[in-house]
Amino acid sequence: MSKLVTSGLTKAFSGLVAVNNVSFAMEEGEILGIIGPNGAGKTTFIHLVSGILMPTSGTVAFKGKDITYAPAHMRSRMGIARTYQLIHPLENLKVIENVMVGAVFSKDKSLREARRTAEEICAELELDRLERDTTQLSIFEIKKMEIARALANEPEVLFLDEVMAGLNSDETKGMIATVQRIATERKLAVGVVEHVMGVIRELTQRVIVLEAGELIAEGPYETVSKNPRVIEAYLGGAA
Amino acid sequence: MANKRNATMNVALITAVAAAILVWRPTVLINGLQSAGLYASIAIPMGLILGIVHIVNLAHGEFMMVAAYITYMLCAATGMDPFVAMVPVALVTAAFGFVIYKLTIRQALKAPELNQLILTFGLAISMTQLANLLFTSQTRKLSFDYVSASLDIGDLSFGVYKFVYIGIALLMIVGLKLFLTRTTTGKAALAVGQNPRGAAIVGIDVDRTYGLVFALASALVGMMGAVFITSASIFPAVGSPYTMKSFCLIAMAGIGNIPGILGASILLGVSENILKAFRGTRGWADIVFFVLIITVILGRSIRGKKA
Amino acid sequence: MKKASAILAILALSVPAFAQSGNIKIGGTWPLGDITGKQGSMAAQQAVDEINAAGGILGRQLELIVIDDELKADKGAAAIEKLVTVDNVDVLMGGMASGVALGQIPAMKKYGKIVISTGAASYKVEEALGADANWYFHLHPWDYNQGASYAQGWDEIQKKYPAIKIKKLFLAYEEGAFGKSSFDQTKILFGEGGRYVVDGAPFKSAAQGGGDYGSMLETAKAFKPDLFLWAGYDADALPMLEQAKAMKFNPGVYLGAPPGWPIGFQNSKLANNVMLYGMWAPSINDISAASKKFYDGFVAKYKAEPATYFAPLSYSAVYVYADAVKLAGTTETNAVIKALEATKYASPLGQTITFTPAKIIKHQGIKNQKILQWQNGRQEVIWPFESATAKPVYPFPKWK
Amino acid sequence: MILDIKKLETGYGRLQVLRGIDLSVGKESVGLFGPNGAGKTTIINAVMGIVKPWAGSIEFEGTAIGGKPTHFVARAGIALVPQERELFPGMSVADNLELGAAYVPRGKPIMAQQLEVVLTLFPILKERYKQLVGTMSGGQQRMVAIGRALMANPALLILDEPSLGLQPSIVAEVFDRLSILKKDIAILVTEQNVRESLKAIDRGYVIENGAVVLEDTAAGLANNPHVISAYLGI
Amino acid sequence: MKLKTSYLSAAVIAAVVIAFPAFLGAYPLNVARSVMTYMALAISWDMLLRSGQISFGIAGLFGLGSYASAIAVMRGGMDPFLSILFAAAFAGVMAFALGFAILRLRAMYFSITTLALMEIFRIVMHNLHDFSGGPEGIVLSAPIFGGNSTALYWLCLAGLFITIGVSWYFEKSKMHLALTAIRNDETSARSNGVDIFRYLLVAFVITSIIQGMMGAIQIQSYGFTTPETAFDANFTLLPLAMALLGGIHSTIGPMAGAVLLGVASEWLKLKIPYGHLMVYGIIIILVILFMPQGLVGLARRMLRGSDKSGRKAGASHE
Repeated sequence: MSKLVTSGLTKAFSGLVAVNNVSFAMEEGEILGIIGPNGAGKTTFIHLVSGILMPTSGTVAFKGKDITYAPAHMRSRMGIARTYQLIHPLENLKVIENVMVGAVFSKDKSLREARRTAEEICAELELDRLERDTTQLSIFEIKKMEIARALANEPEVLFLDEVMAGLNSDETKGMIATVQRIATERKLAVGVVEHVMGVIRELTQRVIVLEAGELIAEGPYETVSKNPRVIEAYLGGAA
Repeated sequence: MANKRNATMNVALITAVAAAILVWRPTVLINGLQSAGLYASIAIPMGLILGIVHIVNLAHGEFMMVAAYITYMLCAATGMDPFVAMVPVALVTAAFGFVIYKLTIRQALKAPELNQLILTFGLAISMTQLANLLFTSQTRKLSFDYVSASLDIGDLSFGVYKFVYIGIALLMIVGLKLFLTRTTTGKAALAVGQNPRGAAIVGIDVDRTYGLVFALASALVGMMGAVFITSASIFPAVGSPYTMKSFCLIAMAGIGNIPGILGASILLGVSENILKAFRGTRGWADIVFFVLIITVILGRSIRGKKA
Repeated sequence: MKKASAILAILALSVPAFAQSGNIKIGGTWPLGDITGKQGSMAAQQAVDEINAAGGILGRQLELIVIDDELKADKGAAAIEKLVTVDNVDVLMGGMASGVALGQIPAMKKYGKIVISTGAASYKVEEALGADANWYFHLHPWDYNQGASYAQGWDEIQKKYPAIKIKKLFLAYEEGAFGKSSFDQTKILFGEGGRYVVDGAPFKSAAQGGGDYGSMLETAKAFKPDLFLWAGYDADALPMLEQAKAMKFNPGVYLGAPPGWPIGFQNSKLANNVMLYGMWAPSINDISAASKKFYDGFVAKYKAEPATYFAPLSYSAVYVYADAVKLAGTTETNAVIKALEATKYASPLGQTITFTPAKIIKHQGIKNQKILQWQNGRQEVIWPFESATAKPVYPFPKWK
Repeated sequence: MILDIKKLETGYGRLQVLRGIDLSVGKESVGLFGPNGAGKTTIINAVMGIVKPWAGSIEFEGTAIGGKPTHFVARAGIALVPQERELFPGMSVADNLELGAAYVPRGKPIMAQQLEVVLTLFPILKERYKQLVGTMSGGQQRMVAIGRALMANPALLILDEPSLGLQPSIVAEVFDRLSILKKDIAILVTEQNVRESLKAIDRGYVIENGAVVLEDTAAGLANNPHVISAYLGI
Repeated sequence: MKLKTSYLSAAVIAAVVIAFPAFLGAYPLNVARSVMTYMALAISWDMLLRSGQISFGIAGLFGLGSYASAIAVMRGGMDPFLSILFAAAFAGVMAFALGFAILRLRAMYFSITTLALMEIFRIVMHNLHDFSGGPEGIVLSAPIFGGNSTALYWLCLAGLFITIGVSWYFEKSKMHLALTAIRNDETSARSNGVDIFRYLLVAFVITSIIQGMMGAIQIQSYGFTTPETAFDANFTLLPLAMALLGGIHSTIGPMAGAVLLGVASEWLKLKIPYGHLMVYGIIIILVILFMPQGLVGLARRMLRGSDKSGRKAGASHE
């Protein structure tokens, strides 16, 4: 059974349709790329499946169960975790506490257990000096912290919204390896939004392409990237 | 289209309610409008500051109090009428407001809202207490014959002077509207209120604009303070009840909606006077205000959620 | 917390009794931010200075320590604690608001020091004191004393001046405790036996952010009272007159009972022949040497006119105590209480102060109020007749 | 040189973003490229006085403007079209455009003339002249933002991601307009849409991790495999 | 190890504070009571603030507690001590009911609504003459414990200890993570499983219980109240100012602020009988202008000053 299925998912903001009739499915263990030009509706789409926004129409199902209108915190408890495009560190919490939040509230762990979980995950992601303030972290570390927090939710489905943005090439390489490793080891279904196509090519088995809210193409990156509609969407005008 | 129809409906409804009240108890409408004028003309300058500088000035009423004392001294010394005195007084309070802005508020602009709030709370205490030291708590009042101007309609006699406050409120609304939409400085102020970063990008000096708006609002509240002493006694604590009232009226109207402040004031003034019209409910008149605020705010939040 | 204790300890030490032992110490609490308390405390200081200049009492100097009660019960209570335990005063004085007195009473009871109270009119204060508080000397009349004396006053005035006819009485009262208790007392004391028809309506005082009397005046006008009485604050005085005039509301007697009057009230054209309840006015200088002495001394010392009867009342409190100590020959509490019971002080209030039992407490000083009238810029006493300085002008002139 | 940046370092709070940028713009059109977070917008913010430089210098027409307040920089003759547009949503197109010139000495005297230029460039703005900007679509708002910047008659026009959130057809239009403009004004533009923007620029810099990694002419960049891989990975 | 010393010093301080009556007179105890009352209110206000919600309704719940306690004693003949618990529970139940409506509001709208509720409580007590004594208020037959300074001090101290304890629990438990996450970023909190409304409700109810309890302790200590004393706006504004001056989002900050302002006000009053309130106002202005992070922030900066964390001078961001 597919982990996450949407059908006809649509979101309109006072007239403007940001996500238009998107149907797709995500399977266990796969890394799915979600690409499209700026403003195509990728982030809105993730908001809809993670419960931050409620759709105008259409449905979302998680492991066969309809969760279209479940509140975000319930989805997180069920096993859908995500990071944000604009970094969202909880700046008044220490690094370790940031990660613990995921375990404490999604999995109802005690602080002690949550701390252990958080420490393990941070070690796995090579994030150290966990008693620091988040303001002392580099972008790379913040991104890792956000992934760690999402993993602390012990999700089955994970969405990563532009986690590579702002990283240098070495960091990007490391991050790609990390994402691949966690996806395999934890049998996760991972959805990745990225702008850098090299990353998408290397990381994903399959991509979906959104443009102006609509799903315009789906398939392995190599195929999709040759799709004329996609090239047009990216490069603008007849290339 | 739908909006227009709604607006027409609203106007019709309001007119009908007003007419019904007028027939039932004319004085309710008269007294309601008169107090509404006073509420609104004190609240509007605060609304200007809140809309553009985004500061809740807890010393707003105290600015008016200071203006009232200046007017009192000026009028008592020279025999000037407050309506004449309001011009020099407005200049003085504008300068006063500007200095207060430069010395205190400006420094706290980047601080969290709460710091600004407590800062202006400190200002309010200091100003009240300074007035208390200089003038004692004993009240002062000048008397003018025109304040008791009266009108007879049938058996009904009522004071008409306080309608002047509605006039002042309307003048302020129209004046501010013209200033903010017709002059470059006004447009710049509006722009700063809507997007300070965008304003700086086009070369508007945001800090100077804030100072200017503060001075302008202080001038307006100064004028109000000058006129206030015609019909009311003054004492050091006279301004403070108006601060909260103004703040709540602005919240009711929605920040940045200056004409709405008059609307909210009329709603409040008339509802208060409806309760005052009955013996048993007279003491409860104050509650109207707070119930109205909560209703409006909750209503807006529910509507906001639906949208 | 450690810091707190350290600072508290320093605080306790750093307020040394800056007194040479031997002084007779008077502890006073007044609301210093309010004109009543401010002038009350100043007048008390004036009395202390006068007595010291005349050689003091029993060869000892008087010393007045004043603490602001800020019109707050907890601050007032703390002030009592400090005056008694830190300053070791011999007597406590002052007071204005009943709310503060209620907060102070538990502390006062605990120490049993002599208290000469210049304020607190509410019967609730008397109830809280109870019958055992023999150390409590209350100069100010209780609210029911005031009500009764006004009822008596109007009875007598009508008898003496047959032209004055009062049957219907309307009381406009501010919404707070002061107005409410005035209304309750007036209703009881004027209403009994059907001598008067009493009605009333509350209004929000300008002092509390109100100042709109329209609906209240409307009710009053419809009632057509012979006597219109309002119990509010000085801030209400002129605006209410102005609105009454605008509404053409013209009662036979227009009477106000605020604790003080606004500066320059008499300059208003509307002020003439307004009546008022009170205890003292500068016009009493004409009939009382004590009043003149107090008045001249106050003006000379502070370059300001006493604006409230709390000034002569507080001034009297010091003299009452000084006289008692002189009589007792000691400051020992029981002896002074005995001496105070024998007080006969010709006060600047135009009457001699003695202590007699009230409803509950044993030592009540002044029991009556005065009825006065603004006449040509002066407050003239028109009742009680023995201290009258002028005849009443009746009726209140029609508005022009 | 119109704009001359030397060894610029800055960042936000404790986070250093720029690590020594050297960059200059003459009477030409210059592009800034690089992945998200590379520091393109931070360079612009430093020029505009929105962030203060930690080290290095910024000169505009020979005057040091590093650390000067934003309104000072704007009045000196640099107009910015920010990524977030930063318009006045509750005001009309007319007022937004007017404010673009009202406080800039170079723009104010020739306001009417500039308005003509802007309305010719974006005819849609003429149609919507009295409409509140907040009620317009993203693309139209982008045009207002560009128009507002042009009203200042700037010596240097900076555009931060001008095609962001725009339909491809409109993007093409915007770049058409830009290539007209560059005849008169120096332009500094950051853009993800490399191919379109390469048509409109003379020269470009590629920024990565707060430093300039490549500088070349438009033609040079267009044929540079590094640029292509960074964006499309093709 | 470090934890142990801090436990130990807390215990020592607590012991000293409990023993105060042994070596302090009635007056310092009285001042201390006032400081402690404000301190508890300041801490409780801060506890809700940690979620980002700014309440202007402290005086409302304080007054509600006062009245609940006074009326329970006067009309229901309840034991005064028990009435304090009753009042606390009553405030909690009210907060629970109100919370469903108002905890959906944010920022200024939440603040104004709490303020309006406070005024509504006051007006109700003012007008229900027969039930609440109206404007003249309620006078109890005697203060609790016969007005014994030491007992009253301990009672107030107990209230404060409870407050500090709960606040400390808030700092050390899941509440800390939940409230801070909500304050920093509601969206992120939601997608990490935080049920925002539930935690806000818990915080609102608990802080209301504390405020109601302190109100009840206040009325029982003085033996009387009126609408104007119980719902005095100062019970809202001073705790706010204290927390801010001390440093928000902590237990220690509001405590420091309460000591600073509480002691300053008393000291000024004795030094400057006429005009002390003006100086008080100026102190508030100066502290806000020159110590925007409060005393705790200042202390932290001074401690940090010794080990500069290697940032360039230019890094100081506005």
